[in-house]
Amino acid sequence: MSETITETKPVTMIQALNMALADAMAEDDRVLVLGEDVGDKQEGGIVGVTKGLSSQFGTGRVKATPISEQAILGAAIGASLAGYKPVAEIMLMNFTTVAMDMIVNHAAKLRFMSGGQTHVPIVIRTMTGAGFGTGGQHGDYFEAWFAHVAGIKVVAPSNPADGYGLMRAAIEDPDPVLFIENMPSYWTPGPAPERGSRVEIGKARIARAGSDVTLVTYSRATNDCLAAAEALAADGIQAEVIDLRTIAPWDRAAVFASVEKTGRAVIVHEAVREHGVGAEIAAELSDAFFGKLKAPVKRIGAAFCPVPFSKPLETAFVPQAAGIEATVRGIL
Amino acid sequence: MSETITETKPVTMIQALNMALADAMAEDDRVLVLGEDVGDKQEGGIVGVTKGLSSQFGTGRVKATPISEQAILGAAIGASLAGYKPVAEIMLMNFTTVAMDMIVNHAAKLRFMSGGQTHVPIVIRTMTGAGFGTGGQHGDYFEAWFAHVAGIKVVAPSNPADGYGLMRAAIEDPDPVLFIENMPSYWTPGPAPERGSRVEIGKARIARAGSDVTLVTYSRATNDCLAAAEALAADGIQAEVIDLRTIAPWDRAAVFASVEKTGRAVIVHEAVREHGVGAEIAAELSDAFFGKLKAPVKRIGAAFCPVPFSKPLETAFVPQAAGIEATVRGIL
Amino acid sequence: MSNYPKPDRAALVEIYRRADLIKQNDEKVIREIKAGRLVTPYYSPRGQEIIPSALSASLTDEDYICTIYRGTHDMLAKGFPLPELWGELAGRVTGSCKGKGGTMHLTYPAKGMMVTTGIVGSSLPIATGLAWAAQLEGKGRVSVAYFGDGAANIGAFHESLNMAGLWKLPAIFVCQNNLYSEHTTFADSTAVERLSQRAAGYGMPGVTVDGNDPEAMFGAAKMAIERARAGEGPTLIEALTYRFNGHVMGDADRYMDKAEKAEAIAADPVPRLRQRLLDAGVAEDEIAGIERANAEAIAAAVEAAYAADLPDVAELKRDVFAHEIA
Amino acid sequence: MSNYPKPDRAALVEIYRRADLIKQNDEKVIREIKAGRLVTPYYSPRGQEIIPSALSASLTDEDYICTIYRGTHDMLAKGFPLPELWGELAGRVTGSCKGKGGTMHLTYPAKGMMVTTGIVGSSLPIATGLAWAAQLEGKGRVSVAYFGDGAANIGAFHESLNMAGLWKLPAIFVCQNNLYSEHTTFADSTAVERLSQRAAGYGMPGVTVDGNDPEAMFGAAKMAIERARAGEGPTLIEALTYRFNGHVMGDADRYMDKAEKAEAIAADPVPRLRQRLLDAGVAEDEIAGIERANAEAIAAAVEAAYAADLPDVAELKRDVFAHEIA
Ligand SMILES: Cc1ncc(C[n+]2csc(CCOP(=O)(O)OP(=O)(O)O)c2C)c(N)n1
Ligand SMILES: Cc1ncc(C[n+]2csc(CCOP(=O)(O)OP(=O)(O)O)c2C)c(N)n1
Ligand SMILES: [Mg+2]
Ligand SMILES: [Mg+2]
Repeated sequence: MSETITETKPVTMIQALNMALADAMAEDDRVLVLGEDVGDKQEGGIVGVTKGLSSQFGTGRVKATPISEQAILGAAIGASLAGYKPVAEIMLMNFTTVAMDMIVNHAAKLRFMSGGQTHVPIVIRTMTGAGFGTGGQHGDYFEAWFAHVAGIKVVAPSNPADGYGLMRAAIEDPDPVLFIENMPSYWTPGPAPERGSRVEIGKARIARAGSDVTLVTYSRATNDCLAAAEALAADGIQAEVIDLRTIAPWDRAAVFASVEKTGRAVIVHEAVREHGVGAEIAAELSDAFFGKLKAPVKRIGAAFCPVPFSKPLETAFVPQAAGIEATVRGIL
Repeated sequence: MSETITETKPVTMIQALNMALADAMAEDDRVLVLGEDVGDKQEGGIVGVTKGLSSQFGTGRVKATPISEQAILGAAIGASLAGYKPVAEIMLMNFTTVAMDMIVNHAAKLRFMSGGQTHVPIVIRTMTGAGFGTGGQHGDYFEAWFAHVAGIKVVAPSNPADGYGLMRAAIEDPDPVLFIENMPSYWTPGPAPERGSRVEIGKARIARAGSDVTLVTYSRATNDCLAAAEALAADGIQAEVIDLRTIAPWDRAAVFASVEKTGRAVIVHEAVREHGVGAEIAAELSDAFFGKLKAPVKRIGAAFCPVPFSKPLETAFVPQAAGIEATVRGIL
Repeated sequence: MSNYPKPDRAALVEIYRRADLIKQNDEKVIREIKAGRLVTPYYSPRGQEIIPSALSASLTDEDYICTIYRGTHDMLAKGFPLPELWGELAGRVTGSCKGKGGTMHLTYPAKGMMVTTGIVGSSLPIATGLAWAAQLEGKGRVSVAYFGDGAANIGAFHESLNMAGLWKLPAIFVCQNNLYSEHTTFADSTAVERLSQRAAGYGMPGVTVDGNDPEAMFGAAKMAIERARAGEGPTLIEALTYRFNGHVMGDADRYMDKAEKAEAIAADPVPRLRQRLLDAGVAEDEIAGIERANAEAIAAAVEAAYAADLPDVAELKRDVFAHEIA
Repeated sequence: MSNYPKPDRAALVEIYRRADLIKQNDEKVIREIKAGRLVTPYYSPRGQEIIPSALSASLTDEDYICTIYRGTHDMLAKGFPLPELWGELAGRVTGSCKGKGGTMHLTYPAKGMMVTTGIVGSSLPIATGLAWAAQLEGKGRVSVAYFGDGAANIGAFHESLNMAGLWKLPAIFVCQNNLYSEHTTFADSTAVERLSQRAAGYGMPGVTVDGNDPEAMFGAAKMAIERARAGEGPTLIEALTYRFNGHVMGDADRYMDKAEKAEAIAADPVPRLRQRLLDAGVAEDEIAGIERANAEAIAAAVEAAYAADLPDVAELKRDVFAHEIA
């Protein structure tokens, strides 16, 4: 239950998101939560981000659903058209594939297609990430798909405090927001968020300042970039790590300012590299800084294959700090 | 009916695809066709790509389906696992959104996840493209989504002859192929294909040779690039137009060879520019030709919004020859 | 169905007023397209006028509907203003969606018309969500999803009906079974004889009704709507009807059975209702007056639409997000 | 159900052999995971052994099945070889999928095990496609889709059953209703009391059967399989059962009703069947022999798996496409 968390102690992403949902529901009774298992009184489902919410706010506002992702998002979209602010959970990002119509053809487009008469202020929470041996259908990062669709915002916090602040901002946002949570780092503690704080959507965070190279990243890969930056610092190489936090629309100003300073950029994400978000950023940087870069913009992503099961393969599939470090050294 | 077409006369894309399907079905009785309306004896559905097939090959092999895109693709996947070669139609690309699970989590991945024990040699035909006033849910180009998924190939012919040859190759391909057809140019006649010819998947075509700039494109936008190239040629500017034909895996060798020569590249597609296929190609070119390009790589795509209905908006939404021309002049 | 509520004379006249408006409007759209003055894909609802006209008699502006590309009848029956309708069809700034949505995406939330969709089946999940909102709000609103027979075989139908049945939502699922989905017959796409049979699988009542019969349709709809308002849950209505035209304007419709079609057109429900009114003693003059008013309102809307401005290309950057794109 | 075909003594013994193999295998997996020797998410089928054991008695290696993450019982019942199973669970090159698929994607086409999926509902459309292929081929093969009660509410279920019913495909849709989908009860997710009621909406027979009763399950399955082989079309079987463990290993299962669970475990179908065999005069020795053979086969497979190599990272480039990625 959110009440038992003291804000000064470190919290996990699970706790931070749980607090954010509880605080938002307490403040605004138009906020609703729906999804599979979210009504579970004991645990709030397998991971427990929604733990305690159904007891605190009732099973009317915290609605356990059948395994019906289209209906879950339809319910969220419909309720939002009527003035509610639903937070719908699509348990894993791979399951967005059974409900893409609702996200892409409706949530993202109704404002435009209605000429601004309606809009869909929903949050779609979803988790993903390789590392738990769940194989090819449970760990994909598909954020590039959604960034390619006009009308929906995409955020992906890397730490509990940002998770809290982004969730509060996403719920208040007048547009649909896809909220991507990394599962393997759910239990990693981090500094507690300030209760009531917001992280502005569209604003990146300089996770580490540096002058030699800019690492642009988001979600769990931020940690790997920070680890690589530490290792590089031992050799006097100062990497600036930018945690985008919002993937769409991304904070062009922050990234540009950093690359203006460093002249080098590496984009790192856990999604497959080919046609990932890194491509867009690399293309933009290479164009905007044409003739001014000290090195080509590099991109690091997962291997071009489904998430493999066997541990050594799964480990090799995901970008690691060592690979990031090596790439940076390669362009210095 | 395909028999009535003489091969020397120009044919439309509809006729070329119809011939390809008929020829493939005649040659290999494992080839099946399924989709909404494909059984229609008179017309073969609204557009008529499948016209005559159910009369010629029977309604067993040419199977009209309910409006059930998941089951359509499930049927195709299942039949392919059992040794058939189904060509499934998902009428419009926007309707892939109700069946993404079948495409992304299954068709693309079963070979890998089964360690090569099974594979899914299906073709998924789908059409799209703005220009008919069909509004926000009928004209999107989502090829970048599929290019981002390992295990599925993506092709998009720009002319009837390529349509024929790519379809024949796609049906024979051992991997799943997404086959993208442009609806507004369906009726534009072009040189007839050679019956029985194949266009190799993964190989681009130099649609026009030139030395000053490389235009990389595919599908209908090829025509716009050729028109822009004509206009530029009047001023002595020689644009090389590369029609990728296959979007994934794209023909890196052909594109690199051209840019090596021209030193300048513009990528043009009808998909929304942001996070489109152009981003991947621009990122790759900017990296590979770092310090060697004469100008930044430019990308042209549709406006960042849903496909609008009203004619002036719809026209402005799609990339046009004039805009391509202007972009090229801007980097000379 | 003998226990169904029956429309009184005034209600029947009102149903006719709407049905005639839809019929005349349809004829006008087709004329304008044929004359080249209007350029839009068009999915004629001719033949299906009675269904929403009879159903809307029991709805208020507070109630929600979600409908489909073939939905001008559903819209007009619920009171979509003609100028905003024609402005939209013509892609003008005066359209309800400023010309950005178009024929397949007519929207008018001021009268509860929340979504018109071009994706088969997708009206149902969103209408289910609106019904959920209505239930939470507790003011007795209902939410109607219109869809075709073809849509009854897509996944979204199933998920929506199960959720609505489970949560006892105030939803009415209205399948307009016109026997065709594009070029495919009902029998070629559906494994069950009557779609209403599926309702039992979702714990809700299901009824098949002659959608072209205003009394039957009024009764079935009113029962379902009252049930929903009373918190008793959703209903599935299969309204039997027929599509007088091909799927989309320009469609050769050779796949439609000629005799079946001729028979349906001979039983055109709109003149049939007109005759019923006459038989019931409604004066020819009153009816003619209604028809004249409809014709005038349509003509005025068409002229106003053509006189209005086309949108500026700057609109591409507006309404994508709440804040205009830079 | 009295007209159902009944298993003879040999068939019952064979059902027990499979059920015991599944039960012992499950216990071994759990022991190995707890001991830290095996690292994998694991969805225990304990309690559901009888369903596939009784059903597979009427299948041949030529018949297809598609199952789900919670599918080791379905696999083992159909003859998935233990060394390839354990190789896969342990992520070794000796796994049927070379360690690339894992626990949730066990595949063994050599014995008709075509797809194991982690996406709820997705076993149905693919099994429908396999049934279509079987129909085209005309050799009497059948295709079985296994899925859970939770999956019966997702769109893919609906589309598949309609298509199979419409085309009269040789498919058997087997819902293993264990009363839970993850942490949610059947009643909280389903608007109908018996899932078999939905079959009528797809023009196919539907039957609810005690999946833990080997005779009932054998009979219902055999009827459906024979129907399918004879070209008479698909059947929906709702097999009632219970999940003895939480959804996934490690799950606290506090959401499960304690009394209900205790009762189910007390009625454990595997020892119940053992007792039935004894009562029917099967010698204790024979049974013990079966059990010993199962145990030995499992133990050997586990040891072989651990002794095998882990895959090389070059595997990331293989099996993505037919041709290795450069
Ligand atoms: C998901 C999806 N698949 C296919 C289509 C193409 N399509 C448009 S209308 C239509 C037929 C729909 O038939 P029905 O539901 O009976 O409605 P009707 O047109 O008869 O009113 C089809 C297949 C679509 N719009 N959406
Ligand atoms: C489309 C989809 N949604 C959600 C999930 C997450 N999930 C995995 S198993 C499960 C419960 C499935 O319950 P049921 O179908 O009854 O099968 P059981 O686990 O009881 O065998 C859920 C919700 C998923 N895998 N796929
Ligand atoms: Mg219809
Ligand atoms: Mg279950």
